[in-house]
Amino acid sequence: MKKQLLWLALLGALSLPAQAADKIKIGFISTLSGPGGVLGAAIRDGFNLALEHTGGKVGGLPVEVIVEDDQQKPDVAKQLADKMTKRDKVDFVTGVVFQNIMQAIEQPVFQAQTYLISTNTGPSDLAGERCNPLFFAAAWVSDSYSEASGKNVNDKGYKNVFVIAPNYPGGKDVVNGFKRFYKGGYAGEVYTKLGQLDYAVELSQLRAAKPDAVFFFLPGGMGVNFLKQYHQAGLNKEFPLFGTGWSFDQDTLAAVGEPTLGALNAAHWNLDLDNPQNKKFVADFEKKYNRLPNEFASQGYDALMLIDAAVRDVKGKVEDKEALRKALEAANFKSVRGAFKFNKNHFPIQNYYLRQVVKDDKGRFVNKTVATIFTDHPDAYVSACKM
Amino acid sequence: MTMPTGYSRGLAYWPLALLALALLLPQLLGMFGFDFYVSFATRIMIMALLASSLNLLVGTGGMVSLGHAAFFGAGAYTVAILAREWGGTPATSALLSWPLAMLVGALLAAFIGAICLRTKGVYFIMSTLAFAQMLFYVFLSLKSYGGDDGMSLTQRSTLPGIDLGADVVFYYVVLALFAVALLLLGRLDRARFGKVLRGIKDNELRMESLGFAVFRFKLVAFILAGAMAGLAGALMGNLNNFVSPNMMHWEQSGVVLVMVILGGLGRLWGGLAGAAAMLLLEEILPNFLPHWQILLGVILLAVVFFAPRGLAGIFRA
Amino acid sequence: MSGLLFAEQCLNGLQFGLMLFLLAAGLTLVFGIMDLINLAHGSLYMLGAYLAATLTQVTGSFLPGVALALLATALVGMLLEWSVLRHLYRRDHLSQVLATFALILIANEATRAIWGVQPLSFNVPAALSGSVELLPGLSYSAFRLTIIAVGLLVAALLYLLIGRTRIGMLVRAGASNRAMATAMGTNIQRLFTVLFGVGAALCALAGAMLGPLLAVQVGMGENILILAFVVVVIGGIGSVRGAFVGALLVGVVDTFGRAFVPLTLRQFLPPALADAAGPSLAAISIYILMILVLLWKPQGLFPSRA
Amino acid sequence: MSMLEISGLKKLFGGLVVTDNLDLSVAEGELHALIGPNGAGKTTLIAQISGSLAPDDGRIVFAGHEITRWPAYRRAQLGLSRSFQITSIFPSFTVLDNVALAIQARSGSSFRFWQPVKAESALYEAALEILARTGLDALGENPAAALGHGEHRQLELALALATQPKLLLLDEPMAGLGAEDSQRMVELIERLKSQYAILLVEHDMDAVFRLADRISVLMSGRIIASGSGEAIRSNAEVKLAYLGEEEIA
Repeated sequence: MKKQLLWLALLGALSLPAQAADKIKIGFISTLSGPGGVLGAAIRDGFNLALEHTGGKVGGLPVEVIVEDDQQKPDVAKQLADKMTKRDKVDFVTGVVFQNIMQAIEQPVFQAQTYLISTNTGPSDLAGERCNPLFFAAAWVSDSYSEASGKNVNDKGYKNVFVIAPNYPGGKDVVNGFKRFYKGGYAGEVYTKLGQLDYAVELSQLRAAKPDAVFFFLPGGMGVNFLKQYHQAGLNKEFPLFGTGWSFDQDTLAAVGEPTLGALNAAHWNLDLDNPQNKKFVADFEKKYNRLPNEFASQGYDALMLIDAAVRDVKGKVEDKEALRKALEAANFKSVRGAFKFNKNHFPIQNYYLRQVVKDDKGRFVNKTVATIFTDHPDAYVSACKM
Repeated sequence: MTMPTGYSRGLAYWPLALLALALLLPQLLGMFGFDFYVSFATRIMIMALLASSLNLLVGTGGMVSLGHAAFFGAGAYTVAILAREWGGTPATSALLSWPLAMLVGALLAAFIGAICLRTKGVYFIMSTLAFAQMLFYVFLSLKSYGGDDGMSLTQRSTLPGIDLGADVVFYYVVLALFAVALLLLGRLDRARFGKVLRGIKDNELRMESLGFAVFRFKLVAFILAGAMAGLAGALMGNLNNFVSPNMMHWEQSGVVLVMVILGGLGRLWGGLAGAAAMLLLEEILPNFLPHWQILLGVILLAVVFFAPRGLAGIFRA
Repeated sequence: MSGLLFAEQCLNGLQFGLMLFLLAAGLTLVFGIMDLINLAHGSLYMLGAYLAATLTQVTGSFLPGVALALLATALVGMLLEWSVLRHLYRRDHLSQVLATFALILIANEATRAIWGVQPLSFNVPAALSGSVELLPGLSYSAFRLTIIAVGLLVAALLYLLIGRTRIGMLVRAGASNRAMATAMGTNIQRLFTVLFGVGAALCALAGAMLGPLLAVQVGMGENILILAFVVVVIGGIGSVRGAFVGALLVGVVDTFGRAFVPLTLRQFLPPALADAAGPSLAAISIYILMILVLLWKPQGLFPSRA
Repeated sequence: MSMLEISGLKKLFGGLVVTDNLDLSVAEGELHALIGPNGAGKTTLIAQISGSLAPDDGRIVFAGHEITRWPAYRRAQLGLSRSFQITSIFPSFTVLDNVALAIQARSGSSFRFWQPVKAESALYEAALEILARTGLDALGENPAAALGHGEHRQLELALALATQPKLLLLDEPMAGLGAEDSQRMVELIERLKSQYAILLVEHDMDAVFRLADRISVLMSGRIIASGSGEAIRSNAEVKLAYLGEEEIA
């Protein structure tokens, strides 16, 4: 009995007392530990930098950000979402990295009539038939990077592509995005075990299939393994490699180095995008964190800017959900990705760029923007959205 | 003639005290404005149910399974798939879907047990792990059921006259089920079947030569544990309104096993003690230091060396 | 499927198998002789890879980096044996599971604290980055060939060590009869420490050889640990020969599962079904292999205990 | 009538013949002792009779049933009960619970999940009775692990008795016992004699000659002699092959 009460008291001490009302509360649920923790950390750093740029306020109002680590476990995330919406009564939930985490938290957040701003994942069903007035994707829809890759590979006139992705629906969705814009034939299509370490078997098949280009989607450590082995097998000299921007974010380039050199990838943002807010973002990020930002950081940065603009537009009256929605839809801020606007499904209409990994003048591996693949590109699911 | 040696002589009051506390917990939490922790307490009990079912195998019967998450996941998916395919029909009634989740857990356990129980020791551990991993990879690639992303339930199961959607109500339902499960496990342990399981754990060869059909007893225990884990899975799917293949990953099995060892092998309250300690530590430690997992590791090591019979063992000492 | 591709896939299977052998050899020895289920074996592998990457960077060269990493990991391993694991030998397997699980948590988090969350940069040394033409039309990565060579060399050395030396005799005695090993007296404690150091060095060697091919990151140990356990169980606990055969079997089955099962299924099943089932079947092929082996021989292929 | 009838039993390990066309029988109420030097094949023979090892050829008939291919537990259910050379008990149980568990094996189904065993007074009365018969009545509440070696051997025998056997297969019950404990064990077996058919495998020659109705000598997997104590004592072949060795040892 005594012990139980002690725990209760302890739990009580840990939870913060209720806050005054004239304060914006943002719940930041992100993956900050484990293998996926790198991504959440980047998003958080970008988000914090934005907060610094807005003077530590949101829409001119004081703000409290509650940061929690979901450990990439859906059940933990669900519990955090419950806590934030029920106990802390936050006005926004943001910070989510992974699609399965989004799946787990969307229901409690929506049920609490709280706005959910995605800083990374953009599930295609939330863009289509399951679109929701409370959901805003500040980054992209999940197959847009591969759509851009497909378009680029198609435009370059490749006719015989080898495709490799992990064997799970997310992997196949991304490949479908590629297929939507690439119209040529396939030298091979291989689906590997999730979490596979060694790709020698697939690389042998690849070499034997003699494709004219290779498209791969292997998130996280799998991508690093694949890249190193692709490079090591000397295939980078034989077949041009196309990927999604996720496999070539700045942090990965810094860690993996040489094997990424020359690889082509598609993304909606890059270091060298020429707009004033991006220049400021990149320079200040490097000053503050002593490393270059990646697209995940840019997404975190934009998410806070989006919230900041919306709160300013409604003059701090976040209780008026309807007005807040209109303000969010207007996206009245200058994104570091340049021009962008929300579609009617609350997913962005934006440009996608072709990037290539090069060495910059300081000897660092960075992405250089080579071309614009899509201009003002909407997602493929918007027509299914009845909103 | 002989005093019961298994459980609680002078200590008989504390399970009742604990039950009283559990009954009052939502009110207590409400008083301090911690309503949210009702769901957390529910989660502890569901994990405790899962851990207790594994404890029946490992602690009582000496069958160290590292694939127990398979039944947990199977139970969860049973409820989720029923809701997906026949949503809005009686199939989402807890009266139908939860027993069905238990049945699926039991059938799966019967199949896996029938094969794995032919091996012993580490060979048994690894073959149970193998089956769970196979199931994991199958669900990972099932597109219609969400694959890696898992799948959401639109609402909790239904019960006539009771709104399971309300967290406090769901808490009491889980509490009732967990209490019944503990009661059954406690009875089973002292009944003939429990004695046979403990005998098998002590000396399997001797049991065989006394005339016990050891394999059958082990298989029945395996099936019972599978059914109970299936129920835990159904409850967890309901609590989170979400299921995913990670529920059957070997690391999940490993964590439950750790809970059992931490709590106390073969002790009725071991599952609860282990699940509560583990989840509370995971909830509390991150608030104090960034690299909290080091501390968690040190705490677990300390338990191994200073409380070799687990947390429930300390209680009894 | 051409003959050359087939040959190449065989090499891939061999290479994958041998890299598993490096890990499984240490695991099976520790398991068989000290009767210790060491889940933290994967953590030593991770440590080896991290140290090799760091020391290669510090020394500016692969070979001294790897050598130092081997030494350092062996030392850490012996320290671990002396401080924690030694006190677990007489405990039941489940206490060992809990304790070594705790060690995994500590090792992973400590690695994050020291090296950060990003994967570490560790690339193939320039001298081995090319490929070698084995047959006309069949060239194979020089580094992967090196892995094969190292794996075979280690196998040969272990064979000699265990078959021909006094230590090996003790090891064999220990694997087949623990009581006898313990009865041999106080020396056994030192033997265990040394043996554990050897196992740790083998882990580090695996980490150093695989680091350039795989992501050097926190959690790399757990993925491969399960594979190593599968190998040990297939081979029979305590048998290095079993680990060798088991590792090659797993390597070949996994390779051929991935290379040929999806293709084969496409010839028998409708394409949609084949594409759905093929990769899944390939992913679980080694588990099926293990179950089949255990149904046939419940103690693994080379049971070292009668 | 024979309780146990073994005919033509054969077992090979690789090329080594460990049981060689062996015939053996135990009559109802008879105590048949089996002796033989180390390596004669006693352990493998017991394993084959009790069911933990399958013979390559031959027949084992017990209580009118051919049990050659039966699993161990079914043989036990039919009344074939064994004790182990190396003590094999349930260390985490009390002495009384050890015996109660053994009785449970032969009295009704053990697939009972609700009623506490402790409430089954019949079970415990029977267990107390066995304890009394084996001289362990004072130790019932002690944890089995805490007993001394001699008491372990008594408990070993108690477990065998508790399953209402028709035949007792006693595998070196005096192994490791001091003079005093040995004496007690011999007296105990003497009392059991004639209540059960007993196959006794034993090294202690004094005990064997004192207890046995019939003695068979096992050498290299074959019975080389069989008969009364007198006959065996005077058998030249046995003297040469076995007793001679014993004297040297």
